[in-house]
Amino acid sequence: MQVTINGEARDVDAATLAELCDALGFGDARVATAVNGDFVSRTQRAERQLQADDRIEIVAPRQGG
Amino acid sequence: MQVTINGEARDVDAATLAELCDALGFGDARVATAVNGDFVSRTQRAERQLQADDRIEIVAPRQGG
Amino acid sequence: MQVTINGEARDVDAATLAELCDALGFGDARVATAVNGDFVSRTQRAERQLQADDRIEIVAPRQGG
Amino acid sequence: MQVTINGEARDVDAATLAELCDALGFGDARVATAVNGDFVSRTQRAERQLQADDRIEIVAPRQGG
Amino acid sequence: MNDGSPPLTHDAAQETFALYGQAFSSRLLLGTARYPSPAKLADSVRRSGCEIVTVSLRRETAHAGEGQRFWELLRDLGVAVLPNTAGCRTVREAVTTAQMARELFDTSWIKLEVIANDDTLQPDVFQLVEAANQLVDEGFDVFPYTTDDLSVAERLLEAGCQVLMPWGAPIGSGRGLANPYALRTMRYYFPDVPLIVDAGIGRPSHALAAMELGYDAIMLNTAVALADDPAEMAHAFAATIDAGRRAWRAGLMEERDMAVPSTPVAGTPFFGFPET
Amino acid sequence: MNDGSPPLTHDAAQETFALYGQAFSSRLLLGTARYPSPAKLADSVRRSGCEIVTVSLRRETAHAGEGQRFWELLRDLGVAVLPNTAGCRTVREAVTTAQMARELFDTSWIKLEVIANDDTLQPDVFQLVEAANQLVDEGFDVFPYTTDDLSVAERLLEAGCQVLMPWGAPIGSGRGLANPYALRTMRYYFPDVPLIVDAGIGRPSHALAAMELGYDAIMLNTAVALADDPAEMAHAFAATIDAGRRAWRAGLMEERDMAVPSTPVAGTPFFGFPET
Amino acid sequence: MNDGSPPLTHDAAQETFALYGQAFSSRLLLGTARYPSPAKLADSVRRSGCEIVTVSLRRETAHAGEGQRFWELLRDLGVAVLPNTAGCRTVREAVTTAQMARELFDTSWIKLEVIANDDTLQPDVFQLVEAANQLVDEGFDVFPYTTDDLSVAERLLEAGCQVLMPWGAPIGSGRGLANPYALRTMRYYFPDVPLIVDAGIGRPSHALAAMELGYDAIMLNTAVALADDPAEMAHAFAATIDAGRRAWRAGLMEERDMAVPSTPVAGTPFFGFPET
Amino acid sequence: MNDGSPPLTHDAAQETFALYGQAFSSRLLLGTARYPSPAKLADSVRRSGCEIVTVSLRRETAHAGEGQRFWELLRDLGVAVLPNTAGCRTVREAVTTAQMARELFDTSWIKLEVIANDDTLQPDVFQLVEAANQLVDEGFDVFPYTTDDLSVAERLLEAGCQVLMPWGAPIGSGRGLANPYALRTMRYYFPDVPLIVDAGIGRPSHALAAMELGYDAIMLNTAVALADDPAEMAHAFAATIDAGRRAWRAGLMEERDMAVPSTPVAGTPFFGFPET
Repeated sequence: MQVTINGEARDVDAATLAELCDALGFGDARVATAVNGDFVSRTQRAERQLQADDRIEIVAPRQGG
Repeated sequence: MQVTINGEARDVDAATLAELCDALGFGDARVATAVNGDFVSRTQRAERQLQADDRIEIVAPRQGG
Repeated sequence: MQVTINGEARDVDAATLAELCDALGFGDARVATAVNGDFVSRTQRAERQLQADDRIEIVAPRQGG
Repeated sequence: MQVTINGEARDVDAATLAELCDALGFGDARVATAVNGDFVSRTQRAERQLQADDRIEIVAPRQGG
Repeated sequence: MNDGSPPLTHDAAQETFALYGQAFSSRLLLGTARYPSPAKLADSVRRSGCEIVTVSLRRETAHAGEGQRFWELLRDLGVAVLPNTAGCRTVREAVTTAQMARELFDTSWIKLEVIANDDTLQPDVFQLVEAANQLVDEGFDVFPYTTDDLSVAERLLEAGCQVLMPWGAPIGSGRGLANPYALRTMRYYFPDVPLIVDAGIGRPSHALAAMELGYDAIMLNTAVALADDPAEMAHAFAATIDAGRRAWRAGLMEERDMAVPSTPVAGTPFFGFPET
Repeated sequence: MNDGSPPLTHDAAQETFALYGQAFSSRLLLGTARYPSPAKLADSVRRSGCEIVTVSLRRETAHAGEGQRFWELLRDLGVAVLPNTAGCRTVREAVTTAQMARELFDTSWIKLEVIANDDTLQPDVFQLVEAANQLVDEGFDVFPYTTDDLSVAERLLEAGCQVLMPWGAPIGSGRGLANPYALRTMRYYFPDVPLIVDAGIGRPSHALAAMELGYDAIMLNTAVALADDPAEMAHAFAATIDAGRRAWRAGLMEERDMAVPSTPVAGTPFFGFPET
Repeated sequence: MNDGSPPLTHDAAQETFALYGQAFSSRLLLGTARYPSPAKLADSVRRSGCEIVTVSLRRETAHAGEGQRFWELLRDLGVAVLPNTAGCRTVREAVTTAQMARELFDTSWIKLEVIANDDTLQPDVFQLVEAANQLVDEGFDVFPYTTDDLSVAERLLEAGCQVLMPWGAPIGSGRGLANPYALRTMRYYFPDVPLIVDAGIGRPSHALAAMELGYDAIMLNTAVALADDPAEMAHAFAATIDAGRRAWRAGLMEERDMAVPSTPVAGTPFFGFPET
Repeated sequence: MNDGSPPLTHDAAQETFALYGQAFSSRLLLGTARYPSPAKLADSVRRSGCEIVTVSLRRETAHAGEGQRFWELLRDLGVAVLPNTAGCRTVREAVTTAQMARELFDTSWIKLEVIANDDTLQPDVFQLVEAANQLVDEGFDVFPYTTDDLSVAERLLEAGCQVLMPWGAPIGSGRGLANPYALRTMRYYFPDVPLIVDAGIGRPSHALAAMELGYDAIMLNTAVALADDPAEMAHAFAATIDAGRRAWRAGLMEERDMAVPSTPVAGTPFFGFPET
């Protein structure tokens, strides 16, 4: 299944956002997520089913002004 | 019947806006009118029935910046 | 003998600037002096003869900007 | 005899400033002159003897701000 | 000074600029309020060569005929009339006022003002955009009195406005351009939209500063109306604004940090000698 | 733009101002250097209606005849000529240059410049005063290029100068009035002395700012000479300066902190109702 | 300079100011971007005594751990964290970004930026107000990055914002206060709302100008981060801002047109004599 | 506010600057006139960490002892004393006053003021230079109160002055830097001469503007003495001036015309998608 992660097209096997995060090595990482422009909280990730063409954002703390 | 004309309470007999304008001496004058905040064009005045408590504006050209 | 001290006309008996300072109670005071626009140092005061119409300045420390 | 004309060293034969001006083709020209920093008027040029090392300025109208 | 002094004329070769399809030579828009007398107003309009004046509508007292007389004055002046919605505080007030103005002055032009507060008389930018949308839909040619805010300007243009009238400073304050940097940015951002500085102009140098930024025209009122000699001041503003346009087209020099001799250095007398 | 565009004229009723006993209508003094061509210079002088130009003298190359041609151009323009001592660094250089200029240009007028350094081209105020004293004694009408310093100005007037030419900013910098506060003070301090801002004027709004302070005239060069269209820019400056004088006389409004409606508040439609 | 130089401390008697119920002594909010190194950032925060820093969130590369390290740096600094929505262009982007930030940084604070264009990075005031409404409804404490527009400010306050962050000039431009008049008006208009100038501050005098107008605090980033010595510059800004607050409370003098002797005139030696 | 609030201290690593061979840490020179009371003056000196104060001499009334008491106050403060010649209008008055001051205050330092007029209290630059020459010859360390005129400055340096004190604006006017461009030029022109802005400073941002230009120190009086809380204001000025020096050394950023994001653009969430 092809999805877009942080702007890049990727083939993924994960059924849920939680699985995807685990697969990418973000299991315990300090990241936040959104799918198709909507926030998905940490606790919702396991319930959030992924579909082809989903646009997924995975973000972390960074410097800002 | 009491109405408000240009911010002043007045007792009037006119049934329509056209009659009111005539009664006030504005029959042919270069004025424009509104009732209860809505514009009433010159051609609509004869059809526009007045009711108690109507708020009527009668305005004319004036200097402006 | 009439002289001007700090802008005011005064009758004085002193023959020298030192005597004048003593007479005015400035003997030991922290003041500086000028006569007719010229500085007269503390050590010169005893030698400085006074003449009628001399203009004498006696100044002290004061606030300034 | 060597003189400096407008900042350039030159060998000249002229005995007077007038002769020099003539020799340089400035006889009737709209120019003004100075020698060694002093103004020499048009009428004085014939009397003004030149000496070696004289610094001569010959100037004309020009644009200015 | 007024007598015998000719009006400012615009030479044939001069460029014009267009507002809603009409071409104008004069880049001064003059308000008609606060003059000592109608005669002084008329004199000011004539002396300045102004081609567009702003007007308002106000409650009429029966029999007074003041409106009719002002109307006749305008007709005699032969200028384009731009009615305003001055004093309106809501979209609905502004829209109804615009509708009345269109009938009264027989023009689709409307200078749209929706005021946010009495202290600054600044536009309420939210209601301004909403009113602009409604009025354009009703066929008005909207001249919005706005700020130098680009996000507001973009929505006004999207609404269909074909001209923008950003303020220089609060109406009647005479402070000039409070934010020349923002006005300059606005000019760069909208190179093809007619931009008219409206409000806050107190002296000719304020108007000129805007023209030197490339603004298309200047709208003002108080600085002329309250001058000791309004017609003379109107003339002064008009001449300045015209000159500003010429200067902008003729190519303004860049400023420099250091001095540069205007008189050529080459050929300076005494050069190369010890100080004499 | 130049062709067919008429020169700026001065209407009959307009006031004049006097410099050393001669009356002038135009309040623009134009430098003659740095133009693309003599024709552009001539065109700029004509289009601006300028009545006084500044000139210099420079070393002449034999047979070149450049000076003669420039002299003829000046004669054809029919304007008053004000020679300068640009580039002089000492009293003696300035005095000798003035003497040569008097013979060359057949005028007792001299724009006295004694320069302190190359970075700012500012006057050396000590030598300026000394040279002014010498030149006035020799019968010159001295136009001193000075600063906004009042203690210098007083000595120049004591020396016999009947006009002062304070700088706006360094020559050729185009920065405008670097210290408007000092120039304003100078105007108040010497209400009856002709004051001409000289140097630093880069755009018409700079010149206008000085005229709005009540200055009598403006001297400039680079901003016109280096414009893309010098004659058009000369016209723009002249019109602006004339307008500035009119505005100053017509009574400039005071600026205010708060807004004041120009359109009258009385009679505003919908007033007194809840927001509709 | 950094070594051994003590951090700026705030004396006990000093007033604090409150943001969403939390009291702060330091009136400097510091951005965390563009520093030469994390160590320089940390040093700048410590040296300035700053109590609030802004942060962002960005796409994370797997395994990089950059976010985690930055998070630990913040924790060690012990300051309040204010996440921003920098780069967002729509209400929805801003709201989702805020939601992600709340989870990531464990704070209900959000510096709300909705950008109108890349040239000025100015707020899109329409989307800003809409996003503020949504975020307040969701329980956020919104710090809106806005303009000096009062009609926008009023809607932000109506939405429930308890602080306003008007810009001084475009982000990163370092131009200082582009419109001090409007900022002054804003302060008068909202005397009791915490007002923080955000963006455009290039040098300490810019920050000080805002503090002298009575602003409550200053947010800046680039001027410190890009200094040759960021920590020293951070210290300089913090000290200046603190001093500005003190000066504002201590009573600033009015400026005057004329000089007034500071040294008393009475008792001046030689007074009353002909000049000696 | 005064009680318990510690004085501004200067950390050990901080640079010093030298005036006539003496090193100082504080870059604030404070006038001693116009305070509500001697106690407020003393408090202001202490709170500011100021190391140099200016004083004057005035005619003494017999028995009053005012001079003695002021002298004791100065001694207790332990600061360097810089006597002035305020109010002097001629070379001779200034020289005699300097001689009296040297004896009274036991110092060769003299702040040389020769005033040209009462309206501006500006220096008479001609007499200033002459007096400076005489005083240097007599062994004084002259601190000349001058203008921003480079030709005057050069003569003062030639006379032997080792410091220059150009004015910011007329004494007591509180207008700040009337001509920042000229002051900037002066700094570039004399990179190694201690330059102290004297007079016209009304608020900390004025002092800071001078420090950001690279000036070495600031002399002021009225802005502190007439504040509601002089000691607090003195502290604010001192902290600002110190911060200004730090900022100047830490590298001030250049201003830019366009915005530049402080938060990095790379990695912005939602980038590359249609607007969501």
